[in-house]
Amino acid sequence: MAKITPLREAVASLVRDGDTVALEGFTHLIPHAAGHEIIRQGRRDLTLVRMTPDLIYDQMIGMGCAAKMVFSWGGNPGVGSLHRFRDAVEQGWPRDLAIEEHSHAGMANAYVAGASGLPLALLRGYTGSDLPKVNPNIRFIDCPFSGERLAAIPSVRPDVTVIHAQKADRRGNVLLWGILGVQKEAALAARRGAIVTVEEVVEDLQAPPNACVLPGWALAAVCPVPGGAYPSYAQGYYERDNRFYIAWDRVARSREAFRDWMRRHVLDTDDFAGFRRVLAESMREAA
Amino acid sequence: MAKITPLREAVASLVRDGDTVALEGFTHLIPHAAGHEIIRQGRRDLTLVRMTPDLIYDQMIGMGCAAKMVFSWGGNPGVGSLHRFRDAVEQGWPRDLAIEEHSHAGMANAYVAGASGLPLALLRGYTGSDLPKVNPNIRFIDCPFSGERLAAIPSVRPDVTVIHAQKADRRGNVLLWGILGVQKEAALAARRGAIVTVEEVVEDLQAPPNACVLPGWALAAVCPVPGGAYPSYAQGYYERDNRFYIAWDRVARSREAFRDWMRRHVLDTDDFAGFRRVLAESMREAA
Amino acid sequence: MTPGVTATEIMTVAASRLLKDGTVCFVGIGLPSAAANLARLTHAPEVVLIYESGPIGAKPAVLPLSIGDGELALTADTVVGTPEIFRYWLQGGRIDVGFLGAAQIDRFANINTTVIGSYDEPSVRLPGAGGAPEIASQAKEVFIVLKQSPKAFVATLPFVTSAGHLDGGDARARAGIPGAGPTAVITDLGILTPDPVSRELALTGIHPGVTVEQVKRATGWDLKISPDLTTTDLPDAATLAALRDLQARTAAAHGTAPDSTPGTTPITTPITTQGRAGGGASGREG
Amino acid sequence: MTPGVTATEIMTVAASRLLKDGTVCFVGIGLPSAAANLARLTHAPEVVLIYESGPIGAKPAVLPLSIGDGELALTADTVVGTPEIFRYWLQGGRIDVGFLGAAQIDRFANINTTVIGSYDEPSVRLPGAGGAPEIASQAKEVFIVLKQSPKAFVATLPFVTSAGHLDGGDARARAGIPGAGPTAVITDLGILTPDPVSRELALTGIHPGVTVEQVKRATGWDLKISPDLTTTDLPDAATLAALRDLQARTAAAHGTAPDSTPGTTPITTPITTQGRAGGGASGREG
Repeated sequence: MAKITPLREAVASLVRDGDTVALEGFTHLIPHAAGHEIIRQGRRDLTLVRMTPDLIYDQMIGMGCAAKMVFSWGGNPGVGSLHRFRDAVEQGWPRDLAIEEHSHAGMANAYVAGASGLPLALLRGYTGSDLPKVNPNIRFIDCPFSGERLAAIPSVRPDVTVIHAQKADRRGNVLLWGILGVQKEAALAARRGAIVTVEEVVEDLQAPPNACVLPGWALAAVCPVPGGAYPSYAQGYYERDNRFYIAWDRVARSREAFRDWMRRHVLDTDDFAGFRRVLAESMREAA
Repeated sequence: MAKITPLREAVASLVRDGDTVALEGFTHLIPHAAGHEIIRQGRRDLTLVRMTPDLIYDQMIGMGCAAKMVFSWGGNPGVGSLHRFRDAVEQGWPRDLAIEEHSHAGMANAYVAGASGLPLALLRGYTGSDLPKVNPNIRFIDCPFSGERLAAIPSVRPDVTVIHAQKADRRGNVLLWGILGVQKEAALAARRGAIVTVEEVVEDLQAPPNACVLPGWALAAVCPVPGGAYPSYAQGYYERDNRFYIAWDRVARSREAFRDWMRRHVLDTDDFAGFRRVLAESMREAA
Repeated sequence: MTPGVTATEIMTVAASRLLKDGTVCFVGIGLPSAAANLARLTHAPEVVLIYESGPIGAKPAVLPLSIGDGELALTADTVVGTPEIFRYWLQGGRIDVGFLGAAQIDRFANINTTVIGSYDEPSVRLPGAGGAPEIASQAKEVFIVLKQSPKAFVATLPFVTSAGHLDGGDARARAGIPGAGPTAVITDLGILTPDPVSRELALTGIHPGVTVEQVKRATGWDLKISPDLTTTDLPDAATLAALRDLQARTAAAHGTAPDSTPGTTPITTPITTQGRAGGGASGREG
Repeated sequence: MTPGVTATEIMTVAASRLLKDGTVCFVGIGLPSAAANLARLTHAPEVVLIYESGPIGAKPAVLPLSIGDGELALTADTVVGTPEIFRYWLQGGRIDVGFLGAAQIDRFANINTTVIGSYDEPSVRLPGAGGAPEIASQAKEVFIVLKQSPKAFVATLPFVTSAGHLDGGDARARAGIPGAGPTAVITDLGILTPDPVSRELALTGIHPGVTVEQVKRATGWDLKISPDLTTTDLPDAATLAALRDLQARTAAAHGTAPDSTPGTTPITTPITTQGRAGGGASGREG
């Protein structure tokens, strides 16, 4: 059974320097609170995996947590570039960032293969793209039946996966609904286990029979963090705060502004509730 | 958009002699009405695919519809053997039946590969089993990353797949829930298309956001057949009639009893409603 | 001691005792399902039951007739598709115990559920593999439950459907099969476990009232008997009552009784072979 | 003629017209999403919109800011996981039209969204592939919509992220790529379509008030001009009203406007290049 435990303890006991870590959430249910906690605890040399690195990885990269990123699309959705990611790739600041780059189809299949305990994923993909020229983990094999050439990529097997979900029951069974992305596969692909932050813990999930439920016994930790997907959204709980995404562009453009912002909002706060309080202050100041 | 159409027309226009046809339903939602209609229309030389051939294929095989069966477990669930299937395999009656035999994991993966438009499925399977010795469609390939040897089997791509579901809306969108088996994958793996019989057609499916819904445009035909999964069950509509499964054992033991039963109940009835009426009569007689 | 306990009851209870609380168990239909649910209703309330039709965490009030009963879906924590069960849950390495029946086994606990006789011209066509080959290879360990007879416990299998310990020794590991394989075979006469080195099954437990000679006669090879042979505890009254309640509820719900129903002739000791299915097909999956 | 129509509006409407009713369309975020939803709200009510985040049959009342807005989930016929979208729906061969944006394209409609400069030492790091490589290869045909400029329409791509017609001719088919590839590139200046044999893009449609010379100047190679060049019809009043309503609803809902918002300076003819994004990253996916 998953331990229902504070996020700080879950990160402290499960995420280690040098780990491969996937924080997933496809524009919906992005585990921002967990990303902050990893930054606060000063994890280093992580290989960060995520289909759509956005603000959460911009922050982790800018704070020097990451040695490598595995991804398929990096940007501030609806706004523009990730300045901290670009600074790391283009200028090596605050440190060099190795990248392993796939397509969405490749990453999604690699998570499925990881959840399935397979060493590789096969897909009809990457043909005509230059990605195989720059990513030695994209290879091709011939189908023994049809002779067709298919792309093969290694499965994604993070040490730890972190996702956010709408709710859990007291036994740690987790329900997520709406846009599901690759969260189920990412959680099940983790070798050491998955950390799931949730909006609330309830007596009864009230889940439809075929809902996306992750059984508590298949998870490493379930951590109540109301609002933990902010500034992304949690369907049924709160909307995406698009002002934050727009404002982030300005914060992240300069190294100094970024560092100051992270210190005030993340390093000098105790937890995500503290972050939200300080953020409310700074947004009032800016208004 | 799927045409909402009588079952007779759907079978007449979509199922052809010599086709590979999958009727799926994993103890739940077994498309018995469609099986009867294929028998009534006298289809021949079919390759029948199904993970768990039970009464429905016993009837089709005994009536001479099938030249081959691809499967992973054949039996009368909870009762015993399929006598018509065994007679075909052991004695060649009413005709020889070729078999291609897999494990459930193999078949399930082959359907997934079929739905995914891939020519093959990879799985960690069949190791130590004699099945690869008797099934040349079970081969092995080496993972280019890990070197691990994995089983490869061709994807299942039926010409036509037939499933039963709880309900459709007027646009042909289909909802099924409860035990889902491989029906979604089987329906999407079909090359010519899928026929879906449904308990009822409703204005609004009232489906939860992540329910198993097959969009009407992805289906070939949707056919209202209330009770069409009888004697299996349709969750929310009716229970499995276990008396029928037990009684079938007696009917199917002898070629003559089987032929007589099929003539009276299937060949001499117009449709599934007719079958149910005659069956009610014969069950009263037997009581 | 509870009067009237049958061989099937002793077998079912002995099998259920092997399931530890919290175990994640991939359950075959029939005897395994009865034993696993008995465990859940007695000493192992947190056992997680997974059926190949899709239910995860099923808590049926009555035993399912088939592997895909609605009762399993309605009582489960969630119901996924069958492909996901085999891909994410079994192949994904999440199953502690695979609980299987069998038509035939050999001395290395390899399983046949395919044919008697030759594959192309079988004398008896059995149901086939079902989920067993991958359950047998990928669950962390495997329990096999079946009634013991010379037709079921054979020296040489006509067909190996699912791998036990293959030719014994480290053959299984050398073949690259991930799980530990069968660690217990529970019958109506006793419990057989593989030797740690040779992997050959030996009788390590014997049910009360059964003689070693009886077990040897019911085995198609020269069965090794453990020097530390123990006698199975008879079911305690509470466990037996739980099993009989479960069977009674099941019979009432289905109007019929599954495989694991007590034989018609209650026995205490000596246990007879009455009510045994012999070496035929295990027709209970589906 | 409606006064005040902008180049972006003409582009969006021209792109939307290409979508036939009943088409199953895999929609990229930004301009493609605006055009596809405009089609759905006007001449193609039965168009099926699929987004890579999982919604199938989305019918958003406002344009999504990201590829995974809740509005898409709440209005869809069903929402599946992202792996299923790429496996069962795209790779499964069920997509009629892939509707993509791009940072750069070349004369064979190959797409770059990865880097400007060298891959290892890029001068500009773009967002990357996203879903485009497989959408571009597996949809039955592909429409590309982007604003036209010498930085975006380049003679040689620094990186081919997603295959158009590769080196032209039958190169795409020889590479074993299943779909027909890009059949139209819709810009703020006109419409480019590939030659049936050489597959090189030629200007086949020009928006009202735009000169051929203007289009050539906005193209980084010697653009071929079709002898049958037609002039795009201006949006009719109803379509323009539908587009502006959609944009207004979107702005009201999000407190901001997506990429496809009309430029700040309404124009009729001549169309200016005001408000264009140039050759930078298409930052609208996500």
